[in-house]
Amino acid sequence: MESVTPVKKQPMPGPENQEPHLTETESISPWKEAFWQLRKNKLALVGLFIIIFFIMIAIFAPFLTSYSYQTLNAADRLQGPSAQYWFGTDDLGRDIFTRIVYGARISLMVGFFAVTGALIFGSFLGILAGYFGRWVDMLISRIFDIMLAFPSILLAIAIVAILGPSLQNALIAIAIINVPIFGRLVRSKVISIRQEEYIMAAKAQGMKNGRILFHHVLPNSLAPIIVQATLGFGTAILEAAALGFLGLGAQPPTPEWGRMLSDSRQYIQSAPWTVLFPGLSIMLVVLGFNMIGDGLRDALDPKMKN
Amino acid sequence: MKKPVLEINHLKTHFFTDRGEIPAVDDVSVKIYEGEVLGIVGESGCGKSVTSLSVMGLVPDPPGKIVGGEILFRQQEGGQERSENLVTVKKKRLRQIRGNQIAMIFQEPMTSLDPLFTIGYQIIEAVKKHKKVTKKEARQIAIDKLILVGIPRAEEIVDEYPHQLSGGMRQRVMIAIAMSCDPEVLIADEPTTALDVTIQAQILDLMKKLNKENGTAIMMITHDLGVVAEMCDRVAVMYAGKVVEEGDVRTILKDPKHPYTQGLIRSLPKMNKREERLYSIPGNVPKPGSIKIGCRFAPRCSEAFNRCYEENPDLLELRDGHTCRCFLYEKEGDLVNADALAGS
Amino acid sequence: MPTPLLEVKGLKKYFPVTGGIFSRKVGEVKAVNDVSFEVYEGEVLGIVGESGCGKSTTGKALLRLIEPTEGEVIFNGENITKLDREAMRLKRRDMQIIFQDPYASLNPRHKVEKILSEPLLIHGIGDKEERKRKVREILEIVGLPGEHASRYPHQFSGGQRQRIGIARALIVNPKLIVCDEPVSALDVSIQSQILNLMEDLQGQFGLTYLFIAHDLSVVKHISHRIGVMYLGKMAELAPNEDLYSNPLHPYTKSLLSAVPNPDPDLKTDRVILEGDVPSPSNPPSGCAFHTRCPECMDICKEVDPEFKEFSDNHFVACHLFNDK
Amino acid sequence: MISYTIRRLLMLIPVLIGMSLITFSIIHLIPGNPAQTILGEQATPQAIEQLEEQLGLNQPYFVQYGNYMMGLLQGDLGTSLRTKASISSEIWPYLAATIELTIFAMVFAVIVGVNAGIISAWKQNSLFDYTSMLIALIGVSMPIFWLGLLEQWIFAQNLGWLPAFGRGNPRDPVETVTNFYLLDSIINGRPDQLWTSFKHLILPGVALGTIPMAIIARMTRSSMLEVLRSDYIRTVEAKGSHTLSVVYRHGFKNAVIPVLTVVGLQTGTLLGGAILTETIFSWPGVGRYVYEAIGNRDYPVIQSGIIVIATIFVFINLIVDLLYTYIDPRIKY
Amino acid sequence: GGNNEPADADTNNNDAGTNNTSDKTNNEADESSGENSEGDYSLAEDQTLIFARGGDSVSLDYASVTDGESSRVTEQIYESLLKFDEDSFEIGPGLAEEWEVFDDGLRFVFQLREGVTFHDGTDFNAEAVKINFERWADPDHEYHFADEGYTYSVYGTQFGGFKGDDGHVIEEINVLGEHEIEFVLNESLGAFLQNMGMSYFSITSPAAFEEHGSAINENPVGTGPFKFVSWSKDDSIVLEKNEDYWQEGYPKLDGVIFQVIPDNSARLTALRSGEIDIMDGLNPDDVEQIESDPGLAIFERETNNIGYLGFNLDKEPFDNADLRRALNHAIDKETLITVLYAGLAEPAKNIIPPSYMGYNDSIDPYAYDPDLARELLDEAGFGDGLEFDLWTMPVARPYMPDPERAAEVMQANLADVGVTANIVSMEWATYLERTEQGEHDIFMLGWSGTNGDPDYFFGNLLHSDAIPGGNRSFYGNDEVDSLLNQAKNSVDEDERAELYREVQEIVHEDAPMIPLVHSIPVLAGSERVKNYVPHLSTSEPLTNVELAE
Ligand SMILES: Nc1ncnc2c1ncn2[C@@H]1O[C@H](COP(=O)(O)OP(=O)(O)OP(=O)(O)O)[C@@H](O)[C@H]1O
Ligand SMILES: Nc1ncnc2c1ncn2[C@@H]1O[C@H](COP(=O)(O)OP(=O)(O)OP(=O)(O)O)[C@@H](O)[C@H]1O
Ligand SMILES: [Mg+2]
Ligand SMILES: [Mg+2]
Repeated sequence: MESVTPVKKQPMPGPENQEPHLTETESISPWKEAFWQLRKNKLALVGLFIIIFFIMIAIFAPFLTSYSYQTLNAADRLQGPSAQYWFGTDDLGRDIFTRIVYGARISLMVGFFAVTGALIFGSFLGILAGYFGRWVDMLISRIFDIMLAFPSILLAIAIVAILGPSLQNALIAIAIINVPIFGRLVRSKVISIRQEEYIMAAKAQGMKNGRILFHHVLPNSLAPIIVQATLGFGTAILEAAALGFLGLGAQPPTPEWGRMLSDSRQYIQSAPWTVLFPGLSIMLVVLGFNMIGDGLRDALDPKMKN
Repeated sequence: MKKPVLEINHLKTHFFTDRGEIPAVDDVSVKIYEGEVLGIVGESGCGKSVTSLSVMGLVPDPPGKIVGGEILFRQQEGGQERSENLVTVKKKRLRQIRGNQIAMIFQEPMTSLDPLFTIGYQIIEAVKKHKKVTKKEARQIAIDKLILVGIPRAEEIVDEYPHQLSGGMRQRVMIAIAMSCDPEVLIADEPTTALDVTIQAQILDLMKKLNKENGTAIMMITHDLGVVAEMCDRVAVMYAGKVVEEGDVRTILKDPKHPYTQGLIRSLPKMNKREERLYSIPGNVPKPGSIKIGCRFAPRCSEAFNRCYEENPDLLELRDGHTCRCFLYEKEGDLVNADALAGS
Repeated sequence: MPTPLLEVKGLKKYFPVTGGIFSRKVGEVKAVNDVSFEVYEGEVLGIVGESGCGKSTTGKALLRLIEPTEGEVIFNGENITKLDREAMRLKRRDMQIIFQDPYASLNPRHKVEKILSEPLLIHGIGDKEERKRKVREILEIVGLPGEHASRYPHQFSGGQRQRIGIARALIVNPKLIVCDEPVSALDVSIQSQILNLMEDLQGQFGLTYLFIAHDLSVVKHISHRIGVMYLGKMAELAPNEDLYSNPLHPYTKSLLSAVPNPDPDLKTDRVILEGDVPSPSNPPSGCAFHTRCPECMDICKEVDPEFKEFSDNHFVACHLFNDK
Repeated sequence: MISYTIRRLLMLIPVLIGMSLITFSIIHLIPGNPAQTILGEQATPQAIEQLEEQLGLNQPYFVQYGNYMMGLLQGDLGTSLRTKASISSEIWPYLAATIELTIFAMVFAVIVGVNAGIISAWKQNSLFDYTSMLIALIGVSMPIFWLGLLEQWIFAQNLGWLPAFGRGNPRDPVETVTNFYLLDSIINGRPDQLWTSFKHLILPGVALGTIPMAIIARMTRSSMLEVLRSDYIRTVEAKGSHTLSVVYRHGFKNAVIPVLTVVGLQTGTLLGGAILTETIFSWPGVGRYVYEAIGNRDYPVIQSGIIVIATIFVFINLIVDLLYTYIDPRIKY
Repeated sequence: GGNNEPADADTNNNDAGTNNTSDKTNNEADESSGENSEGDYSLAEDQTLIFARGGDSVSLDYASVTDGESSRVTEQIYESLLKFDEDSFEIGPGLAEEWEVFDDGLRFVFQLREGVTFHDGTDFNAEAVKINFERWADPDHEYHFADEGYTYSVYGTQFGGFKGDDGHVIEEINVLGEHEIEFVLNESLGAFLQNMGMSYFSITSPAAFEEHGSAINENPVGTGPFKFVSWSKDDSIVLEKNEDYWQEGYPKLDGVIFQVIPDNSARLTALRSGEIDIMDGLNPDDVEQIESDPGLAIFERETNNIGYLGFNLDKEPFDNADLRRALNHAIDKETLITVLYAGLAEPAKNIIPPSYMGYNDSIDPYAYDPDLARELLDEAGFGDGLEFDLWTMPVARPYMPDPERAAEVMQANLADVGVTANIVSMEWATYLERTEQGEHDIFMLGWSGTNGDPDYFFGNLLHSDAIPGGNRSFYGNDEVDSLLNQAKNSVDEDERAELYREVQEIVHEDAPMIPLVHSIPVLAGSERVKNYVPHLSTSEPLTNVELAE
């Protein structure tokens, strides 16, 4: 690559250098600032609304419906949406609305645990690679390369095949395939932030490496990680649904949306509602997370804006 | 007397951001006469670039918009003088003018050239847009212009990419592009700020030469009073979106009237003598729009009195061609008749 | 003659240029190539030079923020290039740095309070209360209201930030401060405020500055002695007045003449240099300046001139003056 | 450039070895015995044991790995445990089917995505911008299997506009030469079959291409916005150039690199994501081939399938990297 | 069948199946053939039939694989010495025109049909039959292809092992003439002739072995009504009419294409739009719709399987027969049939299909009675609940179209009687392996018949010799074992039937499993398809089929 001659910096005009209008003594943390930005972002608010909506649904599931998500009722098989069954019934005569409502718990849980798992392991490896460099970096980066060269869904399928199909194992598989994504992000963030002048400044004050890492490098890498984690929620939910669709995720009668889709596939002609609602729910939740993620990205990282 | 080729009258360019309306350029009037070099100086963020972009019709929209004033471009056409208002003229016509009769060079030579196209292509692009020439002729023009701006090995450099050139060379290429259609006005937005002093000297030298030899009028934007002294015939000093003082270069540098101009000049460390302590203007440059009423310099001004905080001072004509925006001179100078200016 | 506070001997810093997929070393950028000078207690040594000539690298290498490739740095009689990490870390209390970019050198996620008290914490100075007090104190000293301690960097203007940067360097009571273009990024009207502040502080705390800048008038204003660098080497080093009134090296001469002067009455004849600064990864043979030198001789193309004392305290590296 | 390519190819070796090792280990960790699956629930233990022995499954697993790798070095992908067919010859039609679908999906994604992205950036904050970005946002949130089902339901079953399954009309099978049906119909001089094959590609292609399309649109837009704000675009505008030239020639050319990267990465996702699409649209592709092999514990097929997919993926990214150098003169190796 | 009835008078043991069913099927067959000859429809121009199915064939070397999808194709290409009746397991002449049994079932002589050629033009003769049987039996045979991983497990199962094994019954095969061949057994085998009718023991051209070697699985050469043309994996197999077929005027079709469409609903769409003619694996819920569609028809296959819920008798508490019986009352088979099979299944009380010889119809099934079940549970000591894992297979089987759904239904049934069943699913391979090893509590599985012989069910599912193996309930009852042994070696039909009936009574009492259903697989097809009669054994030759306009 070319060697770029250093260019003298003039403070750039533009929004990022703009001081917010504030009273003299008020202290505005970058997080607060981001929060303000977020509040102005309509899409992000809609996303937030969707997610809060689903969280509420998940929490209050038992109060929202008088049906059980697993008791079958052969007499009322494949009923269309009606006042009695808002979203209709499935081939076992179970109320789809009830199953969707309980399914929200599963999807949100999957997103949460898969992302948390991937985040913890990915960050750990990413920090190791980014901070120690050399062969540690080499080794970890190659492992990430290899993992990323696999089509992720295949890898997930293989992992579930080893562990056996269950919601918990699907979750583990999704966490594993997402580890390199977080790992790489954290690594590149750690490396790029290590180049920042304030890190040099911290070193110049005689700060120890560990302190630099935990007080300066990590807090500053947080923004993109938070964004990725939010978006990762959506991805994880989609992946879990895909595994469920292939029969490798949650086991019956768990009302997992992907699983509901695959179970009702064959009724798409005769009872399209059985397919419509679970898919719509997946899409909405994922959309919600993506909207928040986009909003957070804009709010947290002005340079990534748009 | 020379005629103005470009006349900016009461230009107002505002940015509409989510933090509110920012009057980046607030009622700016300047004229550029044929063949002269007009300097526009001011500190960062005072609206120099936005003024020049307004002339070119390149203010990023959104969020920017010209909300008032006019920009008159005059040219001789078959003995007839023709005047067009660039603010209201059709987009298509504007594209015909810019790059052809009014050209512009920018501050950052490192980023102002498209890295993916050869130098030659980027010059030819400008030539072909405005002149009916064959490919071969265009290429020859490109080479000629490169020679004009003093690029060695012009024949080879035409086919090279920007990254193969140093900053100084790139700025020369930028000038070559700007000069490719022999414009009447060249707007140079801090053309040397990013360059080293030795390279800056080369570029300033070149621009002077172009001004002298081709008679191109130059609007030279800079924050360096040294460059102004070196290059310009007349200067306008801007502060927070307004022109605070304007006049010929000697007057402004030797006998500035506005407290801001005075402070600015006094605060510069001098090469020729060594003073113990520098003069300094207290406080910070205000963000545009943050001061709504009164003189924008008042909070930093050592001479400020109550009125300065309450009223907006008007531009006063002190002497022939020397104007200043300050209440201190109300008795000395006459109020510049703005309408008369606009009508001329 | 007093013993120097800082002595730099034959400092070199070569950056490896890596290429290819296996990141092999394919060359070197000789950013600093054999630089020697001394800084005396209470003095301001200015270093000027064009972009990329190695000023910052020199400053950072002598603080061992970048490990020097070669050479010795003797601070207060102690060779700090030999110190182990922990010892060096503790040494940093005495040697501080101020950076050019007031936007990049402050951690955007820390309050000023934290930024300023951290150096104290690291070096175990004071308890919590005392640190808090000290932070307020230093803020007042650099001309900021004490209550601004609770703000974040992005809530300040460029000049104010640079004041915070200075405060951070100052708070541990260092002996030496390397100032790496502290005013280059600032507006003219702010620049003089900071220069004044720095001068005041120097007197007040008996500081020694290594003042790096590319603006000759600024360096002239603040320095006692000035070194001129070109392509990783020291071309000329002389006391302030001496350098400006009697520049020896052709590069110094042209550099001085190239600075545009805001006084329209002082139009000097210019020596406009041809061409650009060569790349430090592939410096010219012999004298690095010979490619642009108006007074180039045959010997310049082959032999690298020695950096020698030409007259009292006036050092120069040029064949024109080598015979004497 | 050539030496760079060679170096990159050499670099692939450890990645591929690592991948094969991981694959091999993973699939041997999967409980369940291929002999058992091959023979089904009605097999006797003796039969299973005998088959195991014949398939060499009772050898230590590193011996099996060694044998497999030895074969691989000689360009032999091994033999399917289940069908006894040589994988090297068996895999091509599957691969061709997947590649054809992937290319179609990618072409769809790129054409729609890139143009939507460019126009959105150009007309930032316009109605077009808002709608297309909302669509893109929905696109990235879409479970593709659901999209596939809906497409099938609407366009194939209810409206009957497009075929719901397969690659061509079973009554009039394409005579295979390359196994790329579009290409084969051209070679055979059969425009009617070309049209049929094309129609079969539409639904699965759109389902598969939707996510990359959305991602590309978003990426193009943001990359374009950044470029359109850059100094050199202002320079071009200052020359008085026409907007189209500014946007497409200078703008897009500069914005294309991150887009290319996404295209490269998404191709990998497509190759993998094809499993779902192929299942829904009965597309005889390599995703299904491997997926079924996992179910059958057909170790050599899983191994080879994954290695082939990953190799293609790695190669595509190599090509993308080489394309960078073609587009951007600053990048040299 | 229809033409050239064999002289089977001298072989007295061939009227398998109960009389009433065989009568019924004969009537139906007659009707359809009558329609055929009268021809009240005009033939379509294009006589290529497209048969769509959910999965592809594994191999076209029929003997080396056991999946139904493979034999569906090889049935068209290959023929065996004997042939099952069109709609039952009754055997008749195939490539052998006549056969005789000697020495109490220890020696069989077949008179082969003359003038039959393989698709490659070579003659079919006794030598070819010998080579085929020897190739399966002898692992060292040059065409056994052991090195390529070929095994012929069905041969091993049906004939007691391979050459050199203790139980291997075929002692020697002698070519008595160009078209006469003799099989000598070392032990009588009740099902020997039935076996000869299985498509697994069809005859391949020896010249093809010579030519294709182990690639014979992709280059089938037989004597059947259709010739192999091409195979694109997981997509389609194309067959064309064998113009030289020995049965004059047959086949009627010009060609058959077996098209793979894994998705049930896509397959149905394809049928509706006329892209295919017949489809397998119909979702039972769609039957009603199809029946109301004038252009479409339903084809029912006679049931030939059992789906059951097995207990692991080696594990507590399932060693408790009272508990097992109690749970037998808890499962609502009718609901299961409505929900999962849309009525296309019969509730099961025995493990063999009702049409089989020896089916004990006098067994009184455990009625669905939750109250009784609860009561019995209480008596057995499980009044305050019971919790276990209910294992279910992950893939659809012929006897169980949606096992996970079925598990859900049963889970609900069990919950009604206060029993908590946790559904456990795992991959098919793992499932089979782990159930064989007895890791399960309760599991779901089934069995399909191949040659119509009851021993194939009883011997594999309930004999203690089948542990580990098909007997995943770990049921071991000495009395049952000895009854089964007797029945297996007897060649007397009536005696065998009596023995099996006895077994069923004991098993009913012991209740090692809950027999669930005998499913009736259905196919859907276009009305244009004429003379298509699905066979019990999951596949049938399409010799008589033709397409109407
Ligand atoms: N795209 C924009 N969006 C919002 N505000 C803008 C934008 N561009 C410029 N401004 C505002 O206009 C003001 C004037 O900017 P301008 O670029 O003209 O300053 P300048 O005098 O050229 O400064 P510099 O010396 O830094 O180039 C800035 O303070 C800024 O706040
Ligand atoms: N980390 C690095 N890796 C490689 N080369 C470097 C590195 N840091 C600096 N250089 C190179 O070393 C040379 C000297 O750089 P340095 O930053 O010291 O210059 P400078 O005189 O401070 O310039 P400026 O006035 O632009 O700050 C330059 O050519 C630069 O490209
Ligand atoms: Mg500007
Ligand atoms: Mg520097």
